[in-house]
Amino acid sequence: MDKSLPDLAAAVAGIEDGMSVMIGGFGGSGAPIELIHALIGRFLATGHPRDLTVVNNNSGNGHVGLAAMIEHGMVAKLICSFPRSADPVVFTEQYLAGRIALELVPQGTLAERIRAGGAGIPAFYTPTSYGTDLAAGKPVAEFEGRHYVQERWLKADYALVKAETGDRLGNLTYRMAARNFGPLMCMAARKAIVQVARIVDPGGIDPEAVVTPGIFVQGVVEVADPAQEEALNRAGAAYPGAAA
Amino acid sequence: MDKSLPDLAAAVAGIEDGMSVMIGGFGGSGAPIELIHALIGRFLATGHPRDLTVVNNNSGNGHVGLAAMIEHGMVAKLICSFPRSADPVVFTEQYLAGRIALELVPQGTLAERIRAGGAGIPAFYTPTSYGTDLAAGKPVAEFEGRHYVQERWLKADYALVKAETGDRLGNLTYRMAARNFGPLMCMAARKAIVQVARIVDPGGIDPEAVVTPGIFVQGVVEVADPAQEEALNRAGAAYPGAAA
Amino acid sequence: MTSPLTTNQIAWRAAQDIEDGAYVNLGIGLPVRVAQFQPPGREAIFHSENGILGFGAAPAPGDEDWDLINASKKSVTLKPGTAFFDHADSFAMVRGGHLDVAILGAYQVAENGDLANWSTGPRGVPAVGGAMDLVHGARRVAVITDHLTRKGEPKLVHRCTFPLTGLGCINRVYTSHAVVDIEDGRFVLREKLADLSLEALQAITGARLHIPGPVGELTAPEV
Amino acid sequence: MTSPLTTNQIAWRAAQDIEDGAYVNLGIGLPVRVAQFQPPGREAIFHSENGILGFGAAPAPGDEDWDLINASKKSVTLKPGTAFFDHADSFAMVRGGHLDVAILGAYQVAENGDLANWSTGPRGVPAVGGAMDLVHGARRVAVITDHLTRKGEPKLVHRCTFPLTGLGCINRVYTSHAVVDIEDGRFVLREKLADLSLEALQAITGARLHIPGPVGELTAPEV
Repeated sequence: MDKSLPDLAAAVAGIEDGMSVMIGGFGGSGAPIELIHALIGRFLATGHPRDLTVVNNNSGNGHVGLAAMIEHGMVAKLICSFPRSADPVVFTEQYLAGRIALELVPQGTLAERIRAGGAGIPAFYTPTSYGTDLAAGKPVAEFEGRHYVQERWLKADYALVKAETGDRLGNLTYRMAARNFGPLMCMAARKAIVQVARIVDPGGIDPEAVVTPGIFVQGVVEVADPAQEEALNRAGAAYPGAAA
Repeated sequence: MDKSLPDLAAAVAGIEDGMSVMIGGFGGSGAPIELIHALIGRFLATGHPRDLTVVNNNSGNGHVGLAAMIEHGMVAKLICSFPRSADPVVFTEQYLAGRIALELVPQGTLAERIRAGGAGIPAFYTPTSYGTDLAAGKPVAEFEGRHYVQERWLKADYALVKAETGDRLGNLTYRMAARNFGPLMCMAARKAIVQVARIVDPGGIDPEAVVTPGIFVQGVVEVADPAQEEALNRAGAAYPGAAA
Repeated sequence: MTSPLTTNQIAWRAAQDIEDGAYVNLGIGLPVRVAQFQPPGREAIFHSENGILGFGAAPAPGDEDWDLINASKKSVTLKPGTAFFDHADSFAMVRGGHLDVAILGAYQVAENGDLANWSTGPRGVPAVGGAMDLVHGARRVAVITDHLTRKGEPKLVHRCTFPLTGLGCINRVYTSHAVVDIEDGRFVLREKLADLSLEALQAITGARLHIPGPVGELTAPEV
Repeated sequence: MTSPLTTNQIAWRAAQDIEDGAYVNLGIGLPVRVAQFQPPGREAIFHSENGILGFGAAPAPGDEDWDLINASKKSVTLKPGTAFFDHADSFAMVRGGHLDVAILGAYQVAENGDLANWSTGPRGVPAVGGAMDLVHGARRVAVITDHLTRKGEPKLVHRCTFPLTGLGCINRVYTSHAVVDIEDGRFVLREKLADLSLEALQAITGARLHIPGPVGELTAPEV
């Protein structure tokens, strides 16, 4: 078994119009910039994929990564908890112009819905958002005198995730707080495609240190020296553009 | 902050009559034999704690560990998935004589109920057990044409867990498949008491390799060369007894 | 008449249908034997619900590490690429549909796909383990079993009379006498012992066998 | 008259109530400053909902590692005992009640304990982040805020008029003018600026202040 993919173009080749795509990262940490840019590259060359539903904690920053995806008009709907950033102009303009739909989900509920999707739990109850506008229309229930909101699982056709080390079986480790949504999105997507700083042979990761077991991963592609969204933005980069 | 405890007696001192106690382990792997024996020792000396509700995947094997706890009459109720073992005589006799209550829970549901208890999820839906005797009396619901059973969280007053390395802040690593229920029970118990093969200073565990973050742990006690239930049983041990 | 398959031969037959690279959970007891009969050139990755993925075979006696056991509580070994995880993650793999194949034992399998394999009734100590999770956990859920009980009663039945493990969950049954798929609430015969007549097979089967296509010959080497 | 506390002084005051060894989450913005004012000899362990426990202070400019950021997306540092985990585990810590203290900002806090801090209405881009989780996630949920809005309107109110973050979730409010507990649906005054009269404080507070016990003097050093 060898889940390694030859290049970024191959890694994103299966994503089609109208699909749902979970994209890892909290702000810039864990954002799979190279996978996203490969997808934008395909869109600019072919007009596809478009009308995507994207799941991410945020809505992009500046003009690279997810923000660039939104800027180029590939995203029909965003499911996220915090569509703000240091430079949120791309999402803000499209949202206020009605060109992108937003499903706002509390951050912990977003994480748990994605985990539930991966774990075969179609619905669960959480105290989060009870009595607020974000619970409007959702079933509620009382357990031991306290009120809870019923939330549904969240799955996706694809996940694009950034990890640190991956073996050919798809076992992954992450780097510090870049872990965030990666392990959950790998579980919840039909196909999880992961860019890693290095691919190693099976046995190259301590079995105790595996964070995402390979069963949750369908493809790994090596990006040896991945870009950091924060660094790109501080350099004023845009994609496509000279600086990225 | 220093969560290390001076000895096993101190580690189990807070467990009182009628409490619920989650005990880690799948069969013998991960069974915190020394913590259990310390608790039995206290019971034999003082008559307490008794009438305990114990949560464990199994029901003990032979005459050591959980089996010895049951044999000495400390356990009023067992919540488990598989009350059978190579030598199940202790539980079997007490159960058939009506001296111990049993709540049988499918293994994955047991794990998820414990995680839910730790994660603040009061109830969730699972396909497991739908249409079977183990779903009797539980609410059911249909999502996207498939039927599910509503299951409730499971919490406990105490967890007794075996891990490998622990630092003074309670961060833990485990050893191979001995991990099993440990991380979940630490989350779901009001007080998680963990025996570790070695206690290290903070920084002694790679932050990436921490399996249970210290926030879920209230006490760690060092048991440098822990017994394996399987090895004790192959040696015909009983607790208390010469061989244990 | 051709001898019915031995339990090892049933396990061998089931192993032939496991694709290279498949993620597979083998139930406690007989199903565990399937692992030893993987065809050359194919490598499945075995999942054990106590928290291991990609483990190896049993160690030599005396080399056991009792922290490294499978769901049957038997000692196994590490392989390059093994991963450990907790029980919640392990059953996320199961319940979340990430396994390709689960192979279970059975007391009874019904033509509607119902399985009974955890309890023979109210007497004794009930035990379920992961069976009720596994039947909902894999893209393909198969049973391996003798065709008849020790008392000579059919294990393939119209409706299960023992307590159910899961409803409509079984896709295929490998027995000592036949390979039977369950499709649209019917038993569909795919293979049978060469010189066992259809009538004789039907006579030891508790519900009607349907034959919409060719029926292959059920054979297995001495194993 | 005594000057109202600066935002740093409000953060300082809140920090004095954090016990040694407490697990603490500090909300985005002003609450993050609480960390720098821990009293000597006490060490809280800070949780950041993006998946870090026990991190250290900000690094020197130029030493940032953008994989090591807090929930405000500011660079932090490792400390001995830091642990990383995914978002599901992180919010298990929050929702599961494992935090001792959460400190949040507020648009409005009502005497019934309701908090509004995520939206000022239907205009603009809504954003919630972890606020709705955090209000249900700690044994003690406190707010730090100026006593009045920039327009001079009370932030402590009878009932919130902005969209709610959570119902009945706030235990204590630290403001520029007072420390107020919420008990049984009432504001209970605990501390106020020394020479601010009760009448003057009541006049800038949107619901009745109750005084069942002694009222301390709200002071803070220059910080």
